Amino acid sequence: MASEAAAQRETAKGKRDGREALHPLPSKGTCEAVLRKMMLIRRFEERAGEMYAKAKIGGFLHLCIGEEATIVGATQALRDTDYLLSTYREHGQALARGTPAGVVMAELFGRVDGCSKGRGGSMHLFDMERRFLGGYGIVGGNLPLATGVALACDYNGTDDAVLCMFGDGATNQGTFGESMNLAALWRLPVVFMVINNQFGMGTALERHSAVTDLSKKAEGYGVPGHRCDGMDVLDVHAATEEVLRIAREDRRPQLLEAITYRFRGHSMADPEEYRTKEEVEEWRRRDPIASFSRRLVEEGVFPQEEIERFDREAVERVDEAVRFADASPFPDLDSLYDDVYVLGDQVRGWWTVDERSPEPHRGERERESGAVPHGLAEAGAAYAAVGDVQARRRREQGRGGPRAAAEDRDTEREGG
Amino acid sequence: MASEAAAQRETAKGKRDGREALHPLPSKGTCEAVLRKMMLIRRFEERAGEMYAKAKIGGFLHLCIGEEATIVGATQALRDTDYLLSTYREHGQALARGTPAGVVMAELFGRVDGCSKGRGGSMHLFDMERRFLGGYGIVGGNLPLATGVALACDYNGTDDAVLCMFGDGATNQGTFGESMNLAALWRLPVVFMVINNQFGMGTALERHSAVTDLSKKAEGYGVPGHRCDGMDVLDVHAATEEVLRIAREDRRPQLLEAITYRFRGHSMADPEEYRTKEEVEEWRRRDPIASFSRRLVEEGVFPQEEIERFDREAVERVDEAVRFADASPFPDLDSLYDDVYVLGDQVRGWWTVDERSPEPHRGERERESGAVPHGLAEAGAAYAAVGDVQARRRREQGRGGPRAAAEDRDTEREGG
Amino acid sequence: MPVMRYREALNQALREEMERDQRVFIMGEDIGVFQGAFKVTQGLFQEFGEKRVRDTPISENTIVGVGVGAAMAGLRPIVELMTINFSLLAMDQIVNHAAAIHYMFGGQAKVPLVVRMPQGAGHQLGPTHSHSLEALYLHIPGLLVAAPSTPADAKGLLKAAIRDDNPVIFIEHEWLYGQRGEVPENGGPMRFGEAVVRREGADVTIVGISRMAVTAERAAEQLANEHEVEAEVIDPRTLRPLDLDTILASVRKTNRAVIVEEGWPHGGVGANLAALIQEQAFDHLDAPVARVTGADVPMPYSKPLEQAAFPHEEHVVHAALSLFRDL
Amino acid sequence: MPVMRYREALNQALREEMERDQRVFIMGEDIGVFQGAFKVTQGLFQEFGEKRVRDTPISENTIVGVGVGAAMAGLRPIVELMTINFSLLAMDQIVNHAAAIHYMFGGQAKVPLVVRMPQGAGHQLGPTHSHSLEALYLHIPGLLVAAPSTPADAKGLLKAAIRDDNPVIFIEHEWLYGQRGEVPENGGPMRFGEAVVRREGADVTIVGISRMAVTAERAAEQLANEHEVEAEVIDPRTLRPLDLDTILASVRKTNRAVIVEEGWPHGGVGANLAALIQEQAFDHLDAPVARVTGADVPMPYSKPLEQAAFPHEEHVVHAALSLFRDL
Ligand SMILES: Cc1ncc(C[n+]2csc(CCOP(=O)(O)OP(=O)(O)O)c2C)c(N)n1
Ligand SMILES: Cc1ncc(C[n+]2csc(CCOP(=O)(O)OP(=O)(O)O)c2C)c(N)n1
Ligand SMILES: [Mg+2]
Ligand SMILES: [Mg+2]
Repeated sequence: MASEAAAQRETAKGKRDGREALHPLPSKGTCEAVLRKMMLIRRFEERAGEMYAKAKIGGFLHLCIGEEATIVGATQALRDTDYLLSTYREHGQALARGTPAGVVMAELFGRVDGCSKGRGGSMHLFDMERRFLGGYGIVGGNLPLATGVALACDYNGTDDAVLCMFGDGATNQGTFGESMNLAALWRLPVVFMVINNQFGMGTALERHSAVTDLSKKAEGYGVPGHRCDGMDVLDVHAATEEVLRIAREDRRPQLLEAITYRFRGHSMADPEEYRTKEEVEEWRRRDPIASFSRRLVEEGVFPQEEIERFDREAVERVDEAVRFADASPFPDLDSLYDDVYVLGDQVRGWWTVDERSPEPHRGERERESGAVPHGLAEAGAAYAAVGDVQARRRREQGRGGPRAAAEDRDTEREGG
Repeated sequence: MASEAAAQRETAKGKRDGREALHPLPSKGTCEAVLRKMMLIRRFEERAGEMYAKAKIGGFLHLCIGEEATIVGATQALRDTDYLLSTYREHGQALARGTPAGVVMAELFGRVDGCSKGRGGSMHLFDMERRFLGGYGIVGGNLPLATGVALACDYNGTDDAVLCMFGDGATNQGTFGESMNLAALWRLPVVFMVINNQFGMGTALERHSAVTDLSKKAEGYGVPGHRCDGMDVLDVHAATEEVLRIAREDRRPQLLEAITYRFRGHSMADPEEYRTKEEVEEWRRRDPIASFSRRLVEEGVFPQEEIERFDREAVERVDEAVRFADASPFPDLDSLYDDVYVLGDQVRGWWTVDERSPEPHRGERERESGAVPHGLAEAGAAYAAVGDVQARRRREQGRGGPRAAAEDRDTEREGG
Repeated sequence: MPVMRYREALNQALREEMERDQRVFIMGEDIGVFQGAFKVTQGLFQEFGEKRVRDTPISENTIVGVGVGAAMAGLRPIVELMTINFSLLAMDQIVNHAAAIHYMFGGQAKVPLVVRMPQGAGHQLGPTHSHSLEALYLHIPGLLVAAPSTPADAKGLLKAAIRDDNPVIFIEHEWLYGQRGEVPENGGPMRFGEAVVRREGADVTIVGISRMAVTAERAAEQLANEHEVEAEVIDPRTLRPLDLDTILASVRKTNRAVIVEEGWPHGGVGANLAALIQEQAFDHLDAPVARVTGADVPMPYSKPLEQAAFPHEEHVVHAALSLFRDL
Repeated sequence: MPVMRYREALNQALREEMERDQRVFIMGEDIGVFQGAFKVTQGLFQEFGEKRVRDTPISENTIVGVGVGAAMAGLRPIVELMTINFSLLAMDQIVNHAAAIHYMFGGQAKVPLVVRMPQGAGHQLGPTHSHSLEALYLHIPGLLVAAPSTPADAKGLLKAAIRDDNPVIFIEHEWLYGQRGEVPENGGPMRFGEAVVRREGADVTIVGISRMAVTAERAAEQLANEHEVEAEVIDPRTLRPLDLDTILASVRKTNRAVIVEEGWPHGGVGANLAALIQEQAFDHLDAPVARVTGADVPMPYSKPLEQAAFPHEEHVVHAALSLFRDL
């Protein structure tokens, strides 16, 4: 496992078109923008982890710490009119694409100002305006969607392209092969980017994929593969720019593998028994933010203090995001049935569909019909407080602060 | 299309391990066995087509005429204890594996002596005794099953292997990639054999698969590919023997592509508008039975008369099969609910599941409860005669014999 | 009014909607060069070309997913699946994606996708090609579900489906493809959620789903001619939304109801309607709501078995009469 | 009797059956080294090794299909899917293959496969991980369907499922995993098709499915304490086969019934049971069969919305009381 990963590290950069391992630095402005984005993501994720431990965030929480260079390097290569689709590990993608941190945090808190109005949560972020088309909880589910979006780009005669990100584990899903073949056959402008962080949940790459050079995995479908060093933001950027160009100009989909590592568990509940501390440490030494920062200092682009200021400002933005999220209310209970359907000629109100389901779920009618059903909805919603109260009590009983709260929840739910 | 196929023909044989294009003939006995099998399949399929036109056979009927060398060459390489799985185009596979022609024909007729008791029909043949594990109507559905059977072989510590056959169109299904990866990862003794007959229904290879060298399609999953000339029974046999050996001994799944062609439509209802008569003619000149026969005569193994005698005997066996099928009754109406479940501790009679469904489908109870439900079942079954009567009437009105009968049905159902 | 087959009516709807809106396109297996497994798309490839009539590889889950993605990005895709059994391969994209996307992203994305597919027994297609699975789809919030039984409804509802902004499961029937009926000349889209009373009667309400609407009408004639029972026959036409009002109004008049469906009994359409009717019209029922369903078996190939495994007029007549006998 | 959590009871059943029969093995995503997403398989990888506790790639349709194939060839596979929503990816192998094979090949092949998976809301897992889809599976002939609600039932029914020769859909519940209960020491397999009366009462019958059996019991206490209504609470435990006799016997006594399920209303378990009850006990009903179901929406993430979207005691109490009020 360690050796597989090490081998990958060594070949990732050298392999691609024999290009130099060390990319020249871009303009100072770009360096700053890129570094700040990575820092924002890092600080955001750290804080999200804390908020989860405080039970402000529920469900599964998948942090991308360690993968910031992959995310920022790749999204930086997109035009504003290009589309991006990702997985459930996508806070970084939304932030990199420009969704305000407060709006992302509000979604994690399940609040009405969240980017999915609190409906989707951490795994289902979305920002139509910025052409970030989600956020999907089904492993492999976003590949066909991205292929379809690319079809729309093509059909409409634009030169927009699509970037579809997914994990190493997702390459085993049937949609991988199906989408590759279809995109290649129809010559669609889509880049499939596999973020190879060495694990699908607790299963190491070589225990889930017969071929571990994932960049080769789609060759049999006519989709050429490329690799980049996912810990080097410039390498990721250069590689993504190149494959996007090919996809866009030659109308040939491309597969790009970024070799990276997630420093944290699969989700917050992961005890990480499937890998050694040493392995994690080894990768942490290649921290993409620290190493890029170091180079910027070494090459005299920014003094160390400036770098530290960027980081402080990232922390402040995250503070602000938490304040924003905290201030945002939970969605109104009466909105439960909103947006199940787009209203129009066929569905004139959701009740045309649901009208006769038994109480207490009468939707629109619930609003009209007044006190009883609304009271029942409130009785249900009141259960939302139960978990929080328990967690708070346990913390107050001094059973060990935030971590213990997360563990309490873990006894019910250790999944991912 | 034509050129793609031609290129394939040329490379198919030469490519494999640089072996000679022309294989030495095996023993006289083997030559006879192989030729007779191919002839039986050919004559059987021709007759099945006629029986379909006479409305003795219903549903979809997919003939394998043209693919006999592929089927016989490959199955000939199996041991008795090996397993075979195929698609809905599998009469030839069952016959090659030794299922009596009468039993196969009875299945096509929907009779109780059919190999699936009339339940499955043409698309769902099965012969447990001969380890022919079906006959599947879902394109791509049999790949995971075959992988599972191979897992059982491995789990039990036997050296049995599995041969899984499917079409070029099936390589686009998600199960293709999923099964390849899993079989390679777990080192299962399975050979995936793609019978590339140049079309998935009416869609030519290069219109459905971005990569048309299908032998390469699984390389990204760690399954090495091979090609053979599906019109040369000896080449198919040699190639299959070799890949089975690798799968069995080295515990590495293999992908084998046989380049062939179906001389008839996708199913009986196919008007074949997607290809030219010339293309079909060109391939027919490479008829696998005619060319093998020719070689046997040329090399003095059998005189022409002997070959003709084999063929006459094949026709006789098919005559006999039709007689057998005709003599077999339709399944008893009261058997409708048999074998929905294996009866045992949990299901003591199917009625424990279905007991309260409304009349007239009371299953076991139907038998007990006497005249009314049975009468209703008969009333339903009586509709079985309607189509036949109409077809017969139309034929009698001189609207053109058997073909017209098929066409009448086509107005209702042209699918495949 | 022109008379045409069900498949021709569908074909017209596709053609007219494609002419009307450039964003509308069709994709599916063998719908182009091959003209469709059941010839519903006949001629469209020639007329609209391969950009708008797209033959796909055999990859049901991805084909539907590509439709979802294209719909999210502003197109109006129609995906044809060859048979409803194959849609089981695409359940993930249909349920976890198409149906959920509008809701789970807080209303930002729309999925104006139509998934068309035929179902039904009667052609000896055996246990992997013959089922009636509408009950699986009517269960799912976020989907609209249509199951028209006449050429006119097929055309009008397909037009409505194509113009609607929600994902629509559009269920056709293999036996109905060849049936003829009148279709209004310049008919526009019809409305989902509007049942039709095919025949009026005061004695018993018979609700028929998909092909079984035809069987129900035939049974009603038999009931009238041979048993002096006047049945009211209702075809709900769409199952989501469902026009329960029309059904309830009829039951309040007749006090008896029979639901006829080709699908399996447990958790079928009939179960859903029986539950709703007894909930809403309990005091009007003189007998339990009866259901006539397909047999609880994978559809057998053999012709007599197959015919015995789905409902015919006789079964409906028997069920209707039993509602009188027992009281 | 030892007290243990539901997940521990499942774990014991797996261990004991694996010890008993060498042909039994487990496969699924992260069930081995990771010990299972919900820790049901904890320790089994260490105990039985990687031959019998097999981590798989993420390929739901193929994993289930491999299980079907292995079962046909004589093994007794248990496939764990991480969440019932993911089983939609495997619908083809479950319905078109596992359920049909014994029948369509004339009884020659058996498919002794167990597909285990959890369902249910309450942990804010949002609209792709939280649904209750038992209604989709109870519809399918050829499958057995279990949905145990206590540790003892979980153990006994899982053992029965593993020993049975039919494909079994074994539905667990994420919230139940952490619940404790008594489990008989050397308990053998239980029987499918045997409902249990969790609480006796003469006034109204409440049937609760999966987790909702617990909610139903709590509601019954509330009904007794606060409203002087004595509810009889029934947990059917398996949905295919279904022990309708026990339910009917109760309804004939109480003359009122409420079905409680977490899943969607249209075509749900409640609809199926309501249809069956009114068919078989029509003359015994003093009020329509009531259903309490999950909201007809993809499950929202936000905690108050989520809690409002599935039934709690209050909803059941309200529904039960409404059966008295209206008359
Ligand atoms: C269809 C499906 N199967 C299983 C899961 C459970 N699951 C969530 S994440 C995950 C691992 C995915 O690994 P990978 O694709 O490498 O992405 P990563 O989490 O490493 O970013 C699994 C198995 C799921 N969400 N969807
Ligand atoms: C899942 C599924 N999708 C579609 C079909 C309809 N269908 C039957 S055969 C066929 C073409 C298959 O082509 P190929 O795999 O090349 O096999 P061939 O028929 O040429 O032997 C199609 C699309 C099906 N049976 N199953
Ligand atoms: Mg990963
Ligand atoms: Mg083919």
